[in-house]
Amino acid sequence: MVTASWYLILAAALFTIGAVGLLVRRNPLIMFMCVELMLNAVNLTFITFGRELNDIGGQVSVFFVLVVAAAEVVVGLAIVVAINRRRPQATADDLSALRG
Amino acid sequence: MDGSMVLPVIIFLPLVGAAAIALIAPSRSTVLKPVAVATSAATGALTLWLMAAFDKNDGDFQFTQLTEWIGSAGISWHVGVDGISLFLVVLTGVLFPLAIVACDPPHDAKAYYIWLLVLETGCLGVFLSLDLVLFFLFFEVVLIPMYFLIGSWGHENRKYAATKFFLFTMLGSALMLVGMLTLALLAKDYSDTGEITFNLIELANSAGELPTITARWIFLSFALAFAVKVPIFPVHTWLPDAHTEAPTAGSVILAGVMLKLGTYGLVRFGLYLFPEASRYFAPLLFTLGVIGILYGAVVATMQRDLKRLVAYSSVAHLGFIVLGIFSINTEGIEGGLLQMVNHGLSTGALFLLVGFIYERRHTRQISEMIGLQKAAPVLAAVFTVVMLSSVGLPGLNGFVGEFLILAGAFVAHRWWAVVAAAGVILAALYLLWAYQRVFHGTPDDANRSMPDLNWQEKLVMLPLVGLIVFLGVYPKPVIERMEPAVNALIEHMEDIEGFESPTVDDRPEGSFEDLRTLTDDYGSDEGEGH
Amino acid sequence: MSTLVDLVWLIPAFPLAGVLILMAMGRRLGEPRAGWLATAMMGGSFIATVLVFIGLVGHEGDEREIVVTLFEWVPAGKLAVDIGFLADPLSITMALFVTGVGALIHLYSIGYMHGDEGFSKFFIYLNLFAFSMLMLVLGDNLLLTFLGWEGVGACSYLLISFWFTDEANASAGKKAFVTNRVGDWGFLVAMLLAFLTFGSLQYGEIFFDLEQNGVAASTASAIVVLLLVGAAGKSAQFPLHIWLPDAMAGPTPVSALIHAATMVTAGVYLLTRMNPIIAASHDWVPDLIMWVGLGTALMAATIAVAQNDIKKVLAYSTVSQLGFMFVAVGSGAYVAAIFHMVTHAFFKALLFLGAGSVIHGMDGDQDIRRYGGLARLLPITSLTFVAGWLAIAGVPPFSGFWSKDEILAYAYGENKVLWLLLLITAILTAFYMTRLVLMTFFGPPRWTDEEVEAEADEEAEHALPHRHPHESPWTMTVPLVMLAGLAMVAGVINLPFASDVHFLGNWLKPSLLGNEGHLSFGGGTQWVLAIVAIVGSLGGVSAGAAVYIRRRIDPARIEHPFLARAWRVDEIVTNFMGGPGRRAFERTTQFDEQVVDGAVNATGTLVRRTGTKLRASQTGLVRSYALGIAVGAVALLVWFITRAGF
Amino acid sequence: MLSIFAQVDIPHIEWLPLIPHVVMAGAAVVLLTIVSVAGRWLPRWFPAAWTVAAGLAVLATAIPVWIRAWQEGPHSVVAGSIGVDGFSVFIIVLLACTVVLTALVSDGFLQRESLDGPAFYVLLMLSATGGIAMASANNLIVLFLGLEILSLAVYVLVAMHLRRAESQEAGIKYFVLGAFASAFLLYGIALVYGATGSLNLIGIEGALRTNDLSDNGLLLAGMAMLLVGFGFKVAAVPFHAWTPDVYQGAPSPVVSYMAAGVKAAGFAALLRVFFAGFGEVADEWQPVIFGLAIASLAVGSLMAIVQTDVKRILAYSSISHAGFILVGVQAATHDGVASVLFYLAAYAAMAIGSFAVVTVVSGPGDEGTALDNLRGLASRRPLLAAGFTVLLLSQAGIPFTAGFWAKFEVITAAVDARSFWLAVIAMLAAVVAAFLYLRIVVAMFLDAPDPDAPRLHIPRGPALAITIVVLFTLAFGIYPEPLLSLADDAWLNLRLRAH
Amino acid sequence: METAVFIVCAAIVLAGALGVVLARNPVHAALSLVGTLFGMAVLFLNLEAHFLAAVQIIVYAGAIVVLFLFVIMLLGVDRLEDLSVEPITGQRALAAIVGLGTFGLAVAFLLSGDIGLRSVGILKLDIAGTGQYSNLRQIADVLFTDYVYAFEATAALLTISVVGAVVMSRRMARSDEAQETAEDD
Repeated sequence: MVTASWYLILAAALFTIGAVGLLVRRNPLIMFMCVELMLNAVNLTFITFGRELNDIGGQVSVFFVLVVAAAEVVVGLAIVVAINRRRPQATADDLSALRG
Repeated sequence: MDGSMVLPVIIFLPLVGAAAIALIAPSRSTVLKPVAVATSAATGALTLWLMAAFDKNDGDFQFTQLTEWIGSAGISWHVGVDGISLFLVVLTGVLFPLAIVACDPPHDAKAYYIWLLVLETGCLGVFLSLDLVLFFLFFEVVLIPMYFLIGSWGHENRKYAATKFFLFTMLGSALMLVGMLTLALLAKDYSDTGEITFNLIELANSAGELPTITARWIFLSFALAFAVKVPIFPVHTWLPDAHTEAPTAGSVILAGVMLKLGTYGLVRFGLYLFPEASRYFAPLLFTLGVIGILYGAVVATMQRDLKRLVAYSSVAHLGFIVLGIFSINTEGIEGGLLQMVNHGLSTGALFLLVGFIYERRHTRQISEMIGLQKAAPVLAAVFTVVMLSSVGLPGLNGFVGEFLILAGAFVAHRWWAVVAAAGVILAALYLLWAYQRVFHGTPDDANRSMPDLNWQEKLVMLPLVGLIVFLGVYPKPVIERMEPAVNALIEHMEDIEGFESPTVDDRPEGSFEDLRTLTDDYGSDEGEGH
Repeated sequence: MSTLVDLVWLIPAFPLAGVLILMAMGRRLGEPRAGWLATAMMGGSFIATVLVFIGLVGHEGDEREIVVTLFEWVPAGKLAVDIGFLADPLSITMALFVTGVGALIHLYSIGYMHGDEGFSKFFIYLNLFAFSMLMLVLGDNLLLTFLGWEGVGACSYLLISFWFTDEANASAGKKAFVTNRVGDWGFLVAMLLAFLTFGSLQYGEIFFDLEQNGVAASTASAIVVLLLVGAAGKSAQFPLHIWLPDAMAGPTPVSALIHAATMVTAGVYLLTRMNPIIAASHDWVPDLIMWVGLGTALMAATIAVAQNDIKKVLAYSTVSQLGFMFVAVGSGAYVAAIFHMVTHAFFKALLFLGAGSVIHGMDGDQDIRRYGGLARLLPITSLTFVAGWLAIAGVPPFSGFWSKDEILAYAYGENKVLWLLLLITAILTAFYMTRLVLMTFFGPPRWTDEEVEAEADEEAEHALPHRHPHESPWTMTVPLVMLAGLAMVAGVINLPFASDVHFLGNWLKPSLLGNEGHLSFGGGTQWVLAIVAIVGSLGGVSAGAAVYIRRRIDPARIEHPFLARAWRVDEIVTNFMGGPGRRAFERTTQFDEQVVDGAVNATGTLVRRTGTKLRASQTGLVRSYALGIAVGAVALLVWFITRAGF
Repeated sequence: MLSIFAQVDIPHIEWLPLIPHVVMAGAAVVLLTIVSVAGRWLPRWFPAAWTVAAGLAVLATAIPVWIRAWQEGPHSVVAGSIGVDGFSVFIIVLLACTVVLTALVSDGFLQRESLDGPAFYVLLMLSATGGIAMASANNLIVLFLGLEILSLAVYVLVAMHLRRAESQEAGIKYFVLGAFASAFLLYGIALVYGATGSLNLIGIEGALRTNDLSDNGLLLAGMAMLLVGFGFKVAAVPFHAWTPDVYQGAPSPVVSYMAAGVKAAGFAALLRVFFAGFGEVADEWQPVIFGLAIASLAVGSLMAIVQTDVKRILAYSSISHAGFILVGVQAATHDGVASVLFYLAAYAAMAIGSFAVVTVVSGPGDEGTALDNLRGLASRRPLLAAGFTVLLLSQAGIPFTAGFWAKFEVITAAVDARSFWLAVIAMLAAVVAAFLYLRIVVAMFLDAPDPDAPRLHIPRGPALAITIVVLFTLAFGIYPEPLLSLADDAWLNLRLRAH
Repeated sequence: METAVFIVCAAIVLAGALGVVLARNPVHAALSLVGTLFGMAVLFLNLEAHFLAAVQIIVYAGAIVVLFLFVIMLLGVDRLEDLSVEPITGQRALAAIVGLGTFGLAVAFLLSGDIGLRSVGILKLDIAGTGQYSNLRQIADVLFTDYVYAFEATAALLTISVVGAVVMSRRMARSDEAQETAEDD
């Protein structure tokens, strides 16, 4: 029988992978994907807790998280598109004019 | 006029003047100075009226006005004057018009006069407020006008000096705010009402209840702020720069009035609020004071810049004042207060004279001046008088204060006074040497043609010299107005903390007549000489 | 009771009025009216003094201390000081000769300062000086005395550097003031101690308190020693005497008035005034005063032997004579001290004015090696000068003899060695004064002799080829004559023969409060001592004659460079000031610039540096920012894990 | 089917407290429709005017809510997901003012830069809606949504200056980091949910009150993650790195909104969750805030003094201001909250004003934001320089400006909570910070203007905005009582009446 | 049974996640993201969140990933990213530490804290859906009651994303865009 902890640890692992991915990848799109991974991890956590607490709140939260994720991606991609129009193939590291 | 309204009027009249000046059209720039002079002179007149109307037998605060200002924070508009602050107010009222009349700004006259008047309001506010926060507000806000005065109308190195002055003093007062709040919040717990208040008098009356250690810490936070303002060695180095770079009027006000904010604070918010702590730290402070006396004099001797020299002489003089204040007895404190006024007059006058010389010679370097007495005898004569007063020559104002300080200090801490007295020698050394180098000798071409004082400048110096002589010969009017307040302060300290203010024990009054009755047989046993 | 004594405030009021009037309109009055006004003021002051004197005589012998208070000066706490005058025999005696001699010197100055652009200013200063001096003398409390004390110091500063365009005069003035300040420090501290001990600064109250409650001998000693420091400063006693010779840079009347007759005697006056405290102090204290006096007297006398500047000679002789007075004070002979002070005032003023007249005649040359044979050309001057010479040399019946003899007598009573040394000093005095007189007025005139001039050129900056020495105007000679007269007869005010002709002694008694010392031996010894003294002074004179007329000994062997350079005291002091002293000052200044202010600026730069360092963290790379966030998150987690329970 | 709906009981919704939310969001949507329908017939000024009107409307509608909250005490509506209390109303009013002023500042700017006006205002108002939701959310999910609404809109606003590469760079940076941080925040919410079994602050507060969870790992981890999220929004060190870059890159009016509005909303949420929600376990999180405060104060002021770009300077100074506000948060007392509110109001005025000045000075292309561009401003535009000086002095905390009282209140709170050392450090940091404001003043007054500087054109909108904030700063600097008592009455707690 | 499913799905999820992080080609990354999402969906089923499982597939896999792919194609940013080099020094090392830290600490916390009080859940429902209400029904129920405000708020969220997309994709006038790009390169 799988206890909640298994799910939670899996979520933690996923979250970590996402975070690390965002730190190591330079392609903005992939960084976004990593954010998605983190959000998914959170979703898993929510749902696990929801079940443990026998509370629907967890699942409802996940619903909203999905919406947020969608909206975020749209905006993010729009920005990336705009940047690419000016600087094709720009990686995250290329955008470092502002510093100091 | 209604007694309780006079102080607010005094404080805000200059501000009104500043506003008026701000509204003057640029085209009519000729009226700027008259307006500025008029307002400051009116303020000065009011302060004189205040002195006249002041009840000299009352040691308590007079003309007080107390109205709630920020109730939720326990801050109130609370002003009042007593013997301790009275003459500083008068000094402020007198010096500002003179400083304004004395020298015209090279550019941006409008802003210049506005800042000066704002500064006057600030200084008066500091001396008159009886609410800690109110005091702090004024104490801090004076930085702004002085910053701009130095920064905009100063000499070569003005930006550095102005910034240094601003940050140094601000750093000092930063901790004072924390101390103030701590004090008020702790006092709230002890007070019966449970209301927070920053009312100086209430806080002072509950001063006894503070835990000793806490009180000492808070005192330190206050003392630091004032020490920087005074300035006490070793936090004095902003002063030479600020004085040297400031325009003449700036230096005059800085030395004449603003340094007193610190010493005044030490009396009003050091001794009065923290009797125990100020006694506990007195040795530290008057030791620093004595160091300042000698140190300032020694460094002054070696200066090549005349203005800088005068600036360092201030360090020495204020060392005396600190010494007097922290000998915590009537003579010492009164001497300190008196010396505040004296220093304001003499050093103010010195800076004016140096300014006059600068306007003529466009240099402050002692090495570039020689034999000015030949070229400008009147200037030299005035300089001599002021210098001798600064040296502490009896019969001029400087001496009385200095002697009182030494008397008080000697009673309290003998050896410090003995050392401090040596400062008198050094004072003579650096000033006379400077005088010799600048005024004596045969003038070269650069200096031979220097014009003497014009009528306007004479007009400015006249009251200063007059006061210098008058206070030297007849300081009684000042002292007798101070005395009740000072005694009240000492009694307050003794009540709160039950210590004996160090003083001379009473001796039987006696004179030659009594002496005769005592020794009626003297002279009878004379063995014949031959 | 007596109204006359109440006029005492008039005495200083006159010169003060003079000062104010001259300040207001001195320029307009111009020469010579300004001078006449000042002189008139001094005359008025003298008359007032005489009136007060008469009034005082009218009093009972032991009620001759009248205090006239004008107003409260410094009423602060326990310290209450009035502007009040003490009219008693001592102060009035002083006032008499201060105003008297002062008036004469004012008169003299009218002629002497003729044509000087600072004419009226000079008289302002002179009057101001007279005022301060009288405050010093008449003040009824230490603080007021101190006011006069510092006042005369300031005036001497102003007058010494009167011709300020010459750097030498300027620094001489400064030196005088600063050296005096060293002494004033002693006076100041003495006052503080007195205030602490007696709770007052008024003479009356101090003495009363002393009489009633007594005082610890140690305290009294401390006060006296500190006063001695002050007195030594003002009265040019070793080691603070260095300023007086330089002070000769001032105009000669100034030297006569301030640096011979009046100001320099203030120290003696002060000690005499405080005699009860001296009496109350340890025994070594008077001895100290005595030996200081003796040392100074002897040293100055030896130096005077080798000086070539006429005023320098007189200056050192003044120092030496003041030494005599200190010896007198130290040996309890206050009367003798005052007596000598008075006589000295007469003859030394006379000598200085004479010297001034000579200098005037020699167009400003002061080097006696270029004098000689002036007796013919300056008859009055030389005659009066001779009178002064005999007086100071101690030749009876001239005044100097009487006063010096009395001092010697007391010295003998105190200590034989002391007496012997003092006697030697007296002989030296006679010797160098003889030298001075001879070289100035007698012998061949050297002021036309080319070759001497050439040799003189080396040290004298200006050689004066053709001179026509001439007698001075009457305004200068009249004072000379009057002073000469006084110098001759002044001895009569205190003749030793019987106590009832011991006028000054009896007169001063009330002021001395019974602390006057008494001779421990009979009249016989006194006669012997007197004779020895006479012999000694005559011997000195003849020795001088032997050397400087008959040339028995080469003067050069006597005028040893070490003496010429004043025992090098001055040099040592100067070297110290210019050397270690100055270096210490410079070090302190560097310390201020580099350490104290350096710390401030260092803080500033430190803050700035930190900022710049931190700035490197702002790489502009989004991923490193993200890393920062992640690290922060981990940090917070770490903190919280410490709070979690396991 | 009917039966089903019969069993679903739609909660009774009390509308009054929601009106400000609705007005703000509605105004945005309506504006959007209007411009898309009748865009070309509208005058240029219309969107700005509309936004100002909307903001004022929100202000107006907030008043009854305040009264309600005052009469009935703090309570919550919409099934406990929206809190109605003075605190939220205060923030709502603040946000509304921010919107109004930002609209004024942007007027003229958008024309100058020829940017898409209507969209700008729409996003501005929507973002403000999100802020309002954050400020009044009693439910963590609502709070999260509010935060996302706020942020997404701002991401776009930051990046929308398509002619400036910096603008887009700032946008992408802000977006990536924001998404990253909000992921942490969300994880935190999940963990807190797990620990307390509730997403509702009331429930959470109740749970913490009734049983001791102070060492529950989930709760603690949750708090840590939440702090990461909030720390990012309020730009607290070490989550601050985005601030200078974004402030420099973003269009200046947007920065004034971010500095004033976004920060305010962030702190509102922070206080709501931690003070109101986690008040019981304050001992656990106070030290963390302490640390964040010190770090922000130090880093903010130290790095600011070495900058040469005014926007960057102000960005770093905003970091140190965040540190100051955290000092008030750290007190975790009612006074602390009041002081934070006061500080937020005062700071909003200074920030908007300062960036308005930058907007005006920076000139075409929003390029001239270097310190040199301010040289001699006093002689070119005396009044502008004077106003800016007032705002800068207020930031430095000089007496007789609102900024002084802000610091005063915060320090008072800290001292009252016996955090003396924090107070001392804060004051020292203030001195360091003062230096950088002086630098700007020096540039304006003590430096000579460069002769070929273009003549400055000050549009009406910014002029009005600057005037307003300067007057505000001075007025409340001289007599802060009204604002103080307002902040004092803005109770934040969750002792609720059921609705 | 559940255990087996969990293990398998966990494996898929992690594999996919690692794929996202490690794939050099964005397209591959997107595809492996899909894998993760599918695995996640199954886990949702495991946790009796049937509705969400469905939404997960539709919204995420169906919409979001497709969006990603569109953008990748649109921009042609399918250029391979060289993962062998890390321009920022220490980035990876620190990232690794952070990763381990986060994970380790998270695990520690998860194990230290017991999942809180089942008593204070706002809404007591039998979420297993065995009763009369289906999981979907329950969600809907809560959505329109307790979370109605949040539900409405999402409207604003979506509006923003639309407006934002429009604003960002608005093209500048040809001319200045050309010169912009010119001066950029």
